[in-house]
Amino acid sequence: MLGPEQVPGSLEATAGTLRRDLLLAYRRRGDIINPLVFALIVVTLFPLGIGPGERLLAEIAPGLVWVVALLACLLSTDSIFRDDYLDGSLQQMLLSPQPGYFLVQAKVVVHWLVSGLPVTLMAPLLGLMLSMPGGGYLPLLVSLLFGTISLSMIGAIGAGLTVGLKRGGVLVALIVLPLYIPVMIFGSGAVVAGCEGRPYSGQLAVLVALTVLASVLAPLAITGALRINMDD
Amino acid sequence: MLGPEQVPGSLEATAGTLRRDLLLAYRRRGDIINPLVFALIVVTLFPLGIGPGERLLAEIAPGLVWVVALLACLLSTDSIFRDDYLDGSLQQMLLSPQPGYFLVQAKVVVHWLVSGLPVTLMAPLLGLMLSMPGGGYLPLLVSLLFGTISLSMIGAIGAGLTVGLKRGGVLVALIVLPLYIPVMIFGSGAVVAGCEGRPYSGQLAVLVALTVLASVLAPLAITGALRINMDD
Amino acid sequence: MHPVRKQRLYIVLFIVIGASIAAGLIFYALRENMNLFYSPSDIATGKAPLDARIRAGGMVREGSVQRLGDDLEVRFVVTDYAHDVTVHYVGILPDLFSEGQGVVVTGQLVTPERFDATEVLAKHDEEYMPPEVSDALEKAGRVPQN
Amino acid sequence: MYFDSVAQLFAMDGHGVYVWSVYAAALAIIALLALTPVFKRRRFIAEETRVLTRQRNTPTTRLN
Amino acid sequence: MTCERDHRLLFEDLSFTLSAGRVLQVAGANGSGKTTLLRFLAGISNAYSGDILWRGDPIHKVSAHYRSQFLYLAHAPGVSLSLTALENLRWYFSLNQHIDSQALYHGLREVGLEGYEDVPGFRLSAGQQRRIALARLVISRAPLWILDEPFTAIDRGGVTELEHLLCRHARDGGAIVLTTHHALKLDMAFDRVELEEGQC
Amino acid sequence: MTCERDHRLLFEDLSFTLSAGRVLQVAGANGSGKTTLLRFLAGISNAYSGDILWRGDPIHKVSAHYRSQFLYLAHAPGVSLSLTALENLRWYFSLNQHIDSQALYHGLREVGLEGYEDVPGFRLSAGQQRRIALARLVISRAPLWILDEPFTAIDRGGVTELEHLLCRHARDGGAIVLTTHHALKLDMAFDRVELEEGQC
Amino acid sequence: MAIKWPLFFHKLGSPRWFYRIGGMWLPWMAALTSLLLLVGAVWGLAFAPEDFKQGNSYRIIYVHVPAAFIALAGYYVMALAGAVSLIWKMKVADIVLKCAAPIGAAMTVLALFSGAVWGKPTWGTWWVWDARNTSMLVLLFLYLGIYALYNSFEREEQAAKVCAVLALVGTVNIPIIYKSVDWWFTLHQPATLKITQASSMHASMWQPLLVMIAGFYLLYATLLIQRVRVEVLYRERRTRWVRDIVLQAGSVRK
Ligand code: HEM
Ligand SMILES: Nc1ncnc2c1ncn2[C@@H]1O[C@H](COP(=O)(O)OP(=O)(O)OP(=O)(O)O)[C@@H](O)[C@H]1O
Ligand SMILES: Nc1ncnc2c1ncn2[C@@H]1O[C@H](COP(=O)(O)OP(=O)(O)OP(=O)(O)O)[C@@H](O)[C@H]1O
Ligand SMILES: [Mg+2]
Ligand SMILES: [Mg+2]
Repeated sequence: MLGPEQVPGSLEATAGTLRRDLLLAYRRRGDIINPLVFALIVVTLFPLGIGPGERLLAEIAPGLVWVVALLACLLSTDSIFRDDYLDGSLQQMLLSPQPGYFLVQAKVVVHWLVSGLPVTLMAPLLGLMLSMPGGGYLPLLVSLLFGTISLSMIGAIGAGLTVGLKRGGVLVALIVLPLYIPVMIFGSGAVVAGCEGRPYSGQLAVLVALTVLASVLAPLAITGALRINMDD
Repeated sequence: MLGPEQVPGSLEATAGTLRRDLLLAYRRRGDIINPLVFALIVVTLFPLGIGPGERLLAEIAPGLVWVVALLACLLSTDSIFRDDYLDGSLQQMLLSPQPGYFLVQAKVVVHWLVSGLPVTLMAPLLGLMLSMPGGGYLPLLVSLLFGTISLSMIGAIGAGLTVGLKRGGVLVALIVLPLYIPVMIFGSGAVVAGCEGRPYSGQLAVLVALTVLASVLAPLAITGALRINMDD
Repeated sequence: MHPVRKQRLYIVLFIVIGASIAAGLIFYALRENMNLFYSPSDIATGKAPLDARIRAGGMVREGSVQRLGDDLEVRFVVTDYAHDVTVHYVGILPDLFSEGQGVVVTGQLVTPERFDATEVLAKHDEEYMPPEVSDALEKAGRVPQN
Repeated sequence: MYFDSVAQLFAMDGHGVYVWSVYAAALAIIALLALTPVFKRRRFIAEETRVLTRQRNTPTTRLN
Repeated sequence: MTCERDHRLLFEDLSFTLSAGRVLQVAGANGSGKTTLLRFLAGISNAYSGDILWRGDPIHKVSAHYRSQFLYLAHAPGVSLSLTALENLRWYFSLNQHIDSQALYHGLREVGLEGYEDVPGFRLSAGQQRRIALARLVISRAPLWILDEPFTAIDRGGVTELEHLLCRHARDGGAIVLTTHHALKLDMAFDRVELEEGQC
Repeated sequence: MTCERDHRLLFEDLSFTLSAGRVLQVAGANGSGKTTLLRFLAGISNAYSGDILWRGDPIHKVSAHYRSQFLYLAHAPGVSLSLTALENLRWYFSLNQHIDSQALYHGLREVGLEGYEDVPGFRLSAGQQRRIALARLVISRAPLWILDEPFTAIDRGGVTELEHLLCRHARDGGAIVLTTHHALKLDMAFDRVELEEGQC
Repeated sequence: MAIKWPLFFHKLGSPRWFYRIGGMWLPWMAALTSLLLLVGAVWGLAFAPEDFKQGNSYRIIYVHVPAAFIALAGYYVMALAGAVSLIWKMKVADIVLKCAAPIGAAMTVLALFSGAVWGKPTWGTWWVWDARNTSMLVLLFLYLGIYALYNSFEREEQAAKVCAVLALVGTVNIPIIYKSVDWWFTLHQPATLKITQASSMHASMWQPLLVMIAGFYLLYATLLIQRVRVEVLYRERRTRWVRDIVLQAGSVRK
């Protein structure tokens, strides 16, 4: 019989999972550019679709950048758990004596590092392309930094719920977008306020609060969803 | 030895494939609403992100509806061949003595029926939600009807190129969006013209021409892409 | 401690800490004015920024609507019965727009007294009564809204 | 009745289209909601009847 | 009828000929290249040097004709789990051979799926799913069978039946190439090519 | 050490007990419910009525503890093909057991993957990929092994070695439940539960 | 479970019991519902006076408000059923969760449609992005999400559990969404029917409204029970008692 002292602690297990997922992300480092290029292309589509008027573009810029960032994250979210599900790693993870909570959190954090963070760093460029007013850049960066974290967390719930299904793609979007809405309202609200020179610390505070809440609560839902899906 | 008279003709094979794919689509009929709801939700995101001003929304409406329709099609495109690839059906299809051209075309047509067509039919509602001017609705319907066909055809090229990859999603978007651009320019151009009361038959004619071209040429590219991917 | 209990304790600790941080932040945010919506009193007391896209709302003061020239320019006073602000608007007014009725206007404040609207929406309040009752009330000297 | 005539009831001073279309939609939606389970039940009975008939006529399958 | 194949260099001068009425087992340890070889034979991959000849012609020259002559069963057998057994077969044969409906039912009966004809694939066990693909062997009239681990997930009884089926096909003048880790027991003589690990 | 399991009603009053030092083969035709039973034992699915007891307690009551006591090998074995053999094992044991690095190399050597430690999984053949998962058996000290078709895709030599490994584990006081369609040959007595098709 | 639940709670979990009791209640409920809706509609359409400001268009209120109430309440019914199903693994709760989604979605559509039609004469536009409208639209998306998710699973037990999780997550989100849109833009009128104060609506107008609201609540319960009963038959089709029902209803030939 195996005594409890032979089982690694939660910290060690989380570190192991973090290391593994970072390694996987590194092996697929080409994937990092995918959401970036997607965001770039969608931002280019808009001037083509609605006409190149600078005033109009500047007016919609804060909202547009946020919507695009959100869609870019969304598209990569659907596959957070897919590969691990298919090859059985997820099953092994959930059958291990470790609490799913922290392992899942580690996976989501890695996902954010390779999707949300790069998109955040590129956002000012998107703003520039749409001639966004100068006051909006700081709130854009900060709001996306936190906003993408909660998007990853919420998105992972959707990914967890649909991991057993073959065709997750659009379904995840459907499930998850309504849940994103508050995050987006406060995020883009801050940027709009910044563009117009109004104070935006209130919006940012709410955004950070939502992010913290999502980060501690979402893993519960994700773990539950994954356990349900394991029993197919 | 099997004589050539024992091998079914192309017509029969295409009909068989059409029947199979329609059957599959019917089994997953719930999936039809997915792109619809996705389009609805993304359209909802915009007023939330950029503010609820009716004037602004009406101004960006034609372009926005087109971009959203395009994204909705795009998201569902990635999985045209995915399942068939994974379960080996695609391999069997390409190893059969039939020309891939028509079989692939049948698959794309079915895909359009369950994604592009519903999105087209819902587009006027999207226009209404964004307070689009009345003159734009007819060109919106017609341009999307043809536009989504070419989107499916072009999207299938991307899906074919990436079918061997685990994480197609964003990559397909990446490959395919640049090819979509001409379609979108003429499509949304027609709608903008309609909204402003200008004639739009020129743009529509070009759009239909592009659609016809895509429909006859894309299957060649798709078949080629699939054959390359079979040899992984 | 039993390992399973320890794991649970960690999780609960994590959630409690997270929730308290969130609560603190929300508390802070509630003291900030995040509203895009300003009443005439807010505008009069200088809470609303100038030259930024904002929304304002209140009642259209009776007898304040003036049509300027023959194009679609109108001017009216929006009030919350404590302060007033004058709104300029060029365009077609909604059907239900009338004096004594609620409105929401979008636009920007040019000076603390003058609001240039790009959009005017008629807002309806929660009073419902038959016309006879309303007439009777009016005769008795009570204006049937607010 | 509040209205003087049926014609007035239908016209409602020009608001008739709005009001009546809402009531028609309500009726349609309620009818749809109420009738789908009725049809679904009928289909179920028909399907199961076929299954049971088949099982009756093939003695190898047992009916638990 | 003779089928010839030459295959060189990757497997360092591997060369063999398969004639009608013969069964050829490709054997070798894990990773010795069996699957790879079968993929070459089916024309899926051509990352080899040397020639694979079908009745004297290199297969890539007569590909459309060659494709009508063989049946290839891979690890992923081309069975859609959202369709029923019958629907799967119907589609397969609409591409490959004129077949009447009775033959489909017969095929499914032969592989022990009687009563499961209209059950969607995802409701079947691993072995039953695999049997849907095996039903093609019963029905098809293609002379050459290329089978990669056909016995995977099949139970003891199924294995014996499948072995009978292979013999019958060979006796009827067909040719078979297959890989398996299982000790093949046929009622007739069969050839073996052994791939060694170092070779690959 | 004893492990007990009772399992009822779905398999119509199936009930068995597995004690330390024993091997139990779950046998049965395709679709007889072997995989289903093993999933119940691993606590993945609980769509059964009846009880599965681990040392007297129902497994869902002591799940965290129970999960540290067994090793489950499913059809999809939890090997990521983008990682190397070593990386896969390192992650697995970071969740399950304290192990030193040497043990990992030793395990891979034992399953014939010496020299392949740092090759990404997708470059390996079907059998080699499967062997990565089997290396866990060599290394792990979990007393109970639940193995669903462990011999799949493994070549003749590998099968013999795996059989030795099973015997060794049982002799060391471990317990094993496994399914296989292959004729199991162990140097020791083992139990069999036969599932019949009608039962399920 | 260490806690002893009252007997009826266990019974409620039994599909067979639910089917029987539901069947007994259903005709009475259906009759009462029809009566209330008929009286309410005729009263509201033909007998209630017109509004001093909106004229006759306000009569839409008799559909709009009950539908909006039900749409919101329906989501909580669904989430509650989800919680019960996750915690106590009660079969009937699974089924209620499944059946509540389409009814709730339909009511949401009705509230949206009636609101949009009402908005045309009062606000001058079919649609504005105000807090109530937007959050109602999001509610529709949540319903549709549940519906789509449910239907993409092949196994019902799993579908129900997954949807239960989503419904619970959505419950957290509804107030957040409402609050976040609320500060953002409001055009929709505030509450007319108030619990604490007197209604700001004349008695001759709110009396039919109350009848309609009661009628819609009853309608919801009736439709839900009706659906659940049919679904119970499907779920329990392998059991003896369902086969007996089939034998009685259909004609099984020998
Ligand atoms: C598409 C547009 C609309 C939507 C989505 C909508 C939605 C709603 C919702 C969700 C409620 C219930 C609120 C609650 O339970 O607290 C409600 C109540 C109500 N709505 Fe609307 N509404 C719309 C348009 C309108 C319009 C144009 C009017 C009339 C001017 C109106 C009048 C009312 C009234 C009188 C109530 C009852 C308020 C109460 O007593 O709580 N609605 N609406
Ligand atoms: N995609 C690939 N890229 C590079 N090398 C590969 C690839 N696939 C397989 N190999 C290597 O080619 C060799 C042969 O692989 P193959 O799959 O043909 O083996 P196999 O004989 O079918 O083995 P098994 O019995 O395990 O199925 C192996 O050494 C493997 O490592
Ligand atoms: N998802 C499912 N839904 C419904 N029935 C299923 C499902 N999966 C399997 N079954 C049925 O359950 C029975 C047992 O399946 P299981 O996979 O346990 O069989 P098995 O003994 O492992 O067979 P094999 O040897 O083919 O792997 C089969 O009759 C199968 O048709
Ligand atoms: Mg192989
Ligand atoms: Mg099995």
